[in-house]
Amino acid sequence: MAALLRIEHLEVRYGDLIGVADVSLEVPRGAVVALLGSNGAGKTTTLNAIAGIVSVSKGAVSFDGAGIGGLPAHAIVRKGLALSPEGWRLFTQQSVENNLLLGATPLADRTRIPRLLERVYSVFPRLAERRHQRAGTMSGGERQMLAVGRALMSEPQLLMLDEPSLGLAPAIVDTMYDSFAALHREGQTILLAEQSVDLALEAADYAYVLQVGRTVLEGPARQMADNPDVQRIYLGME
Amino acid sequence: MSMTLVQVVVSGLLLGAIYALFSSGLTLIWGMMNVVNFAHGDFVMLGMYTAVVVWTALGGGPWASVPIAAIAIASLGIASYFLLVRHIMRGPMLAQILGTFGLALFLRYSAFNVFGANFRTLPDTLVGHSFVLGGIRFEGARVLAGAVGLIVTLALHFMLTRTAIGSRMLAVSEDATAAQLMGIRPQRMQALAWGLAGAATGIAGALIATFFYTSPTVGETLAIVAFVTVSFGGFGSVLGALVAGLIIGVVESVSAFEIGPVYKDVVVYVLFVLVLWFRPQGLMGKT
Amino acid sequence: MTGRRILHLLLIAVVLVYPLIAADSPVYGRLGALVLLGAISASAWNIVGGYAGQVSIGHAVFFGIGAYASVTSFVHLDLPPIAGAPIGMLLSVLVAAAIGVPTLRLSGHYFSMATIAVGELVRVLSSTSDFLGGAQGLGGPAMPRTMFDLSFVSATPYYYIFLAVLVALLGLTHWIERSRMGFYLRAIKDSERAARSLGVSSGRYKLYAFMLSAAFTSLAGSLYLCMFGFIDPESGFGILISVKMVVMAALGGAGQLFGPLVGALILVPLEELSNSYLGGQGAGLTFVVYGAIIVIIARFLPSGLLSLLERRKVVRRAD
Amino acid sequence: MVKVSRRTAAAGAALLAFGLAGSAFAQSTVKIGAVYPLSGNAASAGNYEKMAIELAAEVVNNGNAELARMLPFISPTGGLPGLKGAKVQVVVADNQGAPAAGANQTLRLITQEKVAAVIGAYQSGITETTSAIAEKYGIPFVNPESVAANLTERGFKWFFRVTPVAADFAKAYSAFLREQKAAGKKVDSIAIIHENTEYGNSVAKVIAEVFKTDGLNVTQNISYSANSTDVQPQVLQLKEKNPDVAIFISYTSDAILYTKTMKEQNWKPQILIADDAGFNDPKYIKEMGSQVEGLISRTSFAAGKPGSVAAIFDALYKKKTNGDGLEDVSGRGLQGMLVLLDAINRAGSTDPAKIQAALKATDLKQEQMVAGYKGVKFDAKGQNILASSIVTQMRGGQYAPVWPKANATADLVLPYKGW
Repeated sequence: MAALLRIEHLEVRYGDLIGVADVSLEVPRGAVVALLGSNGAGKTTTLNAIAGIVSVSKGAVSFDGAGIGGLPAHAIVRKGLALSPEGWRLFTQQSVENNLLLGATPLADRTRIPRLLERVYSVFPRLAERRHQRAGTMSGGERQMLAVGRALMSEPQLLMLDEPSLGLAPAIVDTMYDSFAALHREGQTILLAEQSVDLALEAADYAYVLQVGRTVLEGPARQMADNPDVQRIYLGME
Repeated sequence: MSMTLVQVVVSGLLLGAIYALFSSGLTLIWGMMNVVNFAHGDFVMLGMYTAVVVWTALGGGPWASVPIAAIAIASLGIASYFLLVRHIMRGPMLAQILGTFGLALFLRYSAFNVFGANFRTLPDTLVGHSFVLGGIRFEGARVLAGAVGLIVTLALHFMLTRTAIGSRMLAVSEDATAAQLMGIRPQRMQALAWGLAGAATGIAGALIATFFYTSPTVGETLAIVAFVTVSFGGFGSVLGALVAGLIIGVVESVSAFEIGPVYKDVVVYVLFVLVLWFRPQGLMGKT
Repeated sequence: MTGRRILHLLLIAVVLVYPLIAADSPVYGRLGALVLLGAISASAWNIVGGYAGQVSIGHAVFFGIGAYASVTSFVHLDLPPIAGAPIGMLLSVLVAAAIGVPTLRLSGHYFSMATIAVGELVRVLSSTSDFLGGAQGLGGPAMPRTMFDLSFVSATPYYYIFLAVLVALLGLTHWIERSRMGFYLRAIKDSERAARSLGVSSGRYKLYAFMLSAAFTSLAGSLYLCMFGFIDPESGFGILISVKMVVMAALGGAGQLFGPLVGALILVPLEELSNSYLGGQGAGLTFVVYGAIIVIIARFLPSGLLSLLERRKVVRRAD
Repeated sequence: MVKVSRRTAAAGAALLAFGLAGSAFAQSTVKIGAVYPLSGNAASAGNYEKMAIELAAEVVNNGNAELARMLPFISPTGGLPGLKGAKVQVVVADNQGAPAAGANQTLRLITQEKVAAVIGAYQSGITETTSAIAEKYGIPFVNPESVAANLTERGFKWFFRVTPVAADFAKAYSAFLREQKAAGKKVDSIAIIHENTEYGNSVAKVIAEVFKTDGLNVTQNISYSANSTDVQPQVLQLKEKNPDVAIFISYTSDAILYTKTMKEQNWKPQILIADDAGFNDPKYIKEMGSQVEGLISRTSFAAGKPGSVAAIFDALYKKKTNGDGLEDVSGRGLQGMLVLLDAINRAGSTDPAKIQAALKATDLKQEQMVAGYKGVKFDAKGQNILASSIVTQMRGGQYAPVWPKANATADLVLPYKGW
């Protein structure tokens, strides 16, 4: 499989602070790749840098063979990368359906929108029930669904999900991951940042582990699940 | 209610629709970007002068002056956005006051320099005639301005709440970064907001010029009314500005008639502070 | 380091002897006094507007109260105008409490707009009050009767009186800056919600700042009255008076000790000189220039002129 | 702190240099300072006054044979005869409609421009602060137009007011209305509608007092803000009560609004009087004049017979302004300047004390007037005791003097016709 996304030695600085020191990874087309690491390891910064909402200070980001480092976020999403960001960042004053339609902004072919809406509603039937409700009035799980659904509306080649299980009830997390599996089966490429190792490794094909802003371990998800180093690094256990 | 009082209320409603008309541009950018444009009154003033010039020097009537003023002030709004507002938005709220107040003085006295200190009025034309309907007198120019006020504010409201472009503008106003993730260019939307606000303001100026006087300092008077109308109605709520405008218009008219014109502002300001006391976000503002 | 100390002393010396330097020109002598007067009112505004981040655009209320307290002390009680200053300050503190309780709950622009409304309300009411001379305004002593009337031909006495008040005000501000209250105000300015969650009674500290600010703004009004000898609703309570305080502080750097002084040092001479050299033509050029300069400063230094120094400091540290 | 102050010092030095460069002045001329509102809300009036005052200086400098026969301070060849043909230079300053700016500028004119006398300052409040500066420096201050009564009650020695005050206007209106009453016109109810700044308030108050003593019945007294956005409620109040006489005391903006709204609401009283100011603004007359046929106004300027001082100056002013004739404000401003020029000419010197003495001895006759005064003569307080007003009426787009009979060029036509 050819790499859809390739990152080499990514560094992100916030003034004097270093957000990410040295991250390299690859996401092959059609794969689900997990980005593991504890809180503060640099997962969110990495995704935000790929999506263009924080700027890259060093390193290369290429997508589908072309460099996208340094492009503004609105240009990157038009290339086919969509991010469901940390904290969802929904447009709380607008309806569920408006949020989804906003997600479809990058589409050149507007006639595809009804079909895409149907697809999202079939993946997340709850959203269909609430389509006219204001996004700000929904529960945490529903907001997460909406954030993912909104990202899907641009028909991305690469869907990036930032901590989709964070703060959600276990039952909802299960449904969420079921839908990711379904998307995977449809051939959707996914880059998944997740704190919960078990969940991520179950869903992913391949995984990277981040520690203090660096990729320190990588391997096929099945092998990583058995790797004692993962547990050690990840949980800070000796 | 005596017939005169009915007349007073009707006059107040018309006045209120006109207040809403020249406040809608202010509330749009206020809500979109959390920027208070202290030069708003001077945008109205320039709209009025555009109308005066088109009407008198170039011989156009309202049908020419209104669209031309809309385009002129829309361009001014977009230019102000790119040259000034875009940069001061990153600074503290005070930078907005500083920048737009400086812009206000600059525009006011540039107009002074070009047009002189004198008051100008438009000649009475078709729209200047009044008519009687059910015992109530209506003045053509005010009815036109009031009607357009209603249409423009409702159209802006409709555009923001019912169209894709409006939805994108609201998205930018709520979370510009998230909007970028949707492929929206925040600066374009913000420039568009300034353009639309400018167009509405230009239309307002051109229509007000048909029954009001035009002078370089006229914007000062109108700006305070607009500020009160907008915060009364709630930032960003075009519909709120409309409702607030109508309330203020009627309250002003009735209190000027019943208590005395000097106290009409007192009544309005007291009402305004009371509204903020009970509803700190204004009548229709979002919390 | 010693070079800096020498420079410090030199500058203090210049400030102290400025009236002697400008002795040949009453206009420049007066300009010095006007800068200090502007700096007093803008520094007073700075306490609530800069440090607490509550952008009041209605401070003319307190300026006007001070000026009217002074002039009415003369007109109705036959006292020297300055005798009205403490009355004005006390009254301003009370009015600040009355205005502050309802309006300080409002956030951001709503607070600003509410203060504009209150300012306009007071202006309209003052013009209907016979006690305050109505729309015609009131004049102070036409000719000085005693020294206490503070009515001088030369600007020098004004200069030193204003300087003393400004030094006291800046000293007080500096002390607040370093006190617990200063810490609370900064916390409130950064994030009111966070401040409240830390247990800071934000309403109370904002109100204290508002009242203190009002007292000194009122004193500035009293001093203005002594110098100019006349007040009417527009020059006491007009919105332009409020806006000028905001603009001066913002131009120099709001929330910084010397910000308002720097703002006054730029704006007051700019205003006077552009009026002197351009105003006579009657073509409005004064304000075209004045407005353009404000726009340019806001465009390139949105945090005020003092941010220029900060930036240089950062660069130096990086070296 | 260090850097702030270093900057400051540099700025200060630059300002000082700028200032000194600007203060150079010519020796052979008589400098007169004029402090007027050239920006702000009263800028329209201020700019008309500026042009009138500059016109007076130009006429003196260039000479005018016709005027020289009537006015001793004008020579046929130019220059002030009493000062060996010295030229007059007017240094105009903008008081920005603010008492503080007025005082600051007056100080500059006196100490930096070294003017021999100051003329100004339109609004009474600004006249109060500017004349106080002149008084402190011992420089003559001529006030052509401020009407607040207290200005001449301050015990000033350098202050001279040429204009009639509010009480004079009120007496003129009272006499006029009583004469109409005697002639059988209905003047049983009178409404006074005035803007609520210093001008409107003071004039309205005095009119109400004078009318009361004279037995005229004021039934309505409406005070409004000059920068109102709307005056319909007031017009409706008037329409409801329908007084026989309405007296407006208004600036230009509100005069325009009232005119438009009265037409809109189709209301007119039998006699409509407008106290000068806004209703006499040349732009008002030009654009609204046709809407107020028969409007009665007060003025201190009436062009009078051809060949008179007033008519000649009116023609010169029209030439200077491209068509705007002299009216009350510019007429009074011009008159004030002529009084000052006359005094300087008689003083034969630019010494302030000599000019002051000459002003005290001023004795100008009615035929030497631009304004419609009976002459100029100051009392001990500096008030012109010969100041008076003329009642005019709007006829075909311009005002014609109709009362008192002596000044009249047209007959009074009642009732008010309007549009």
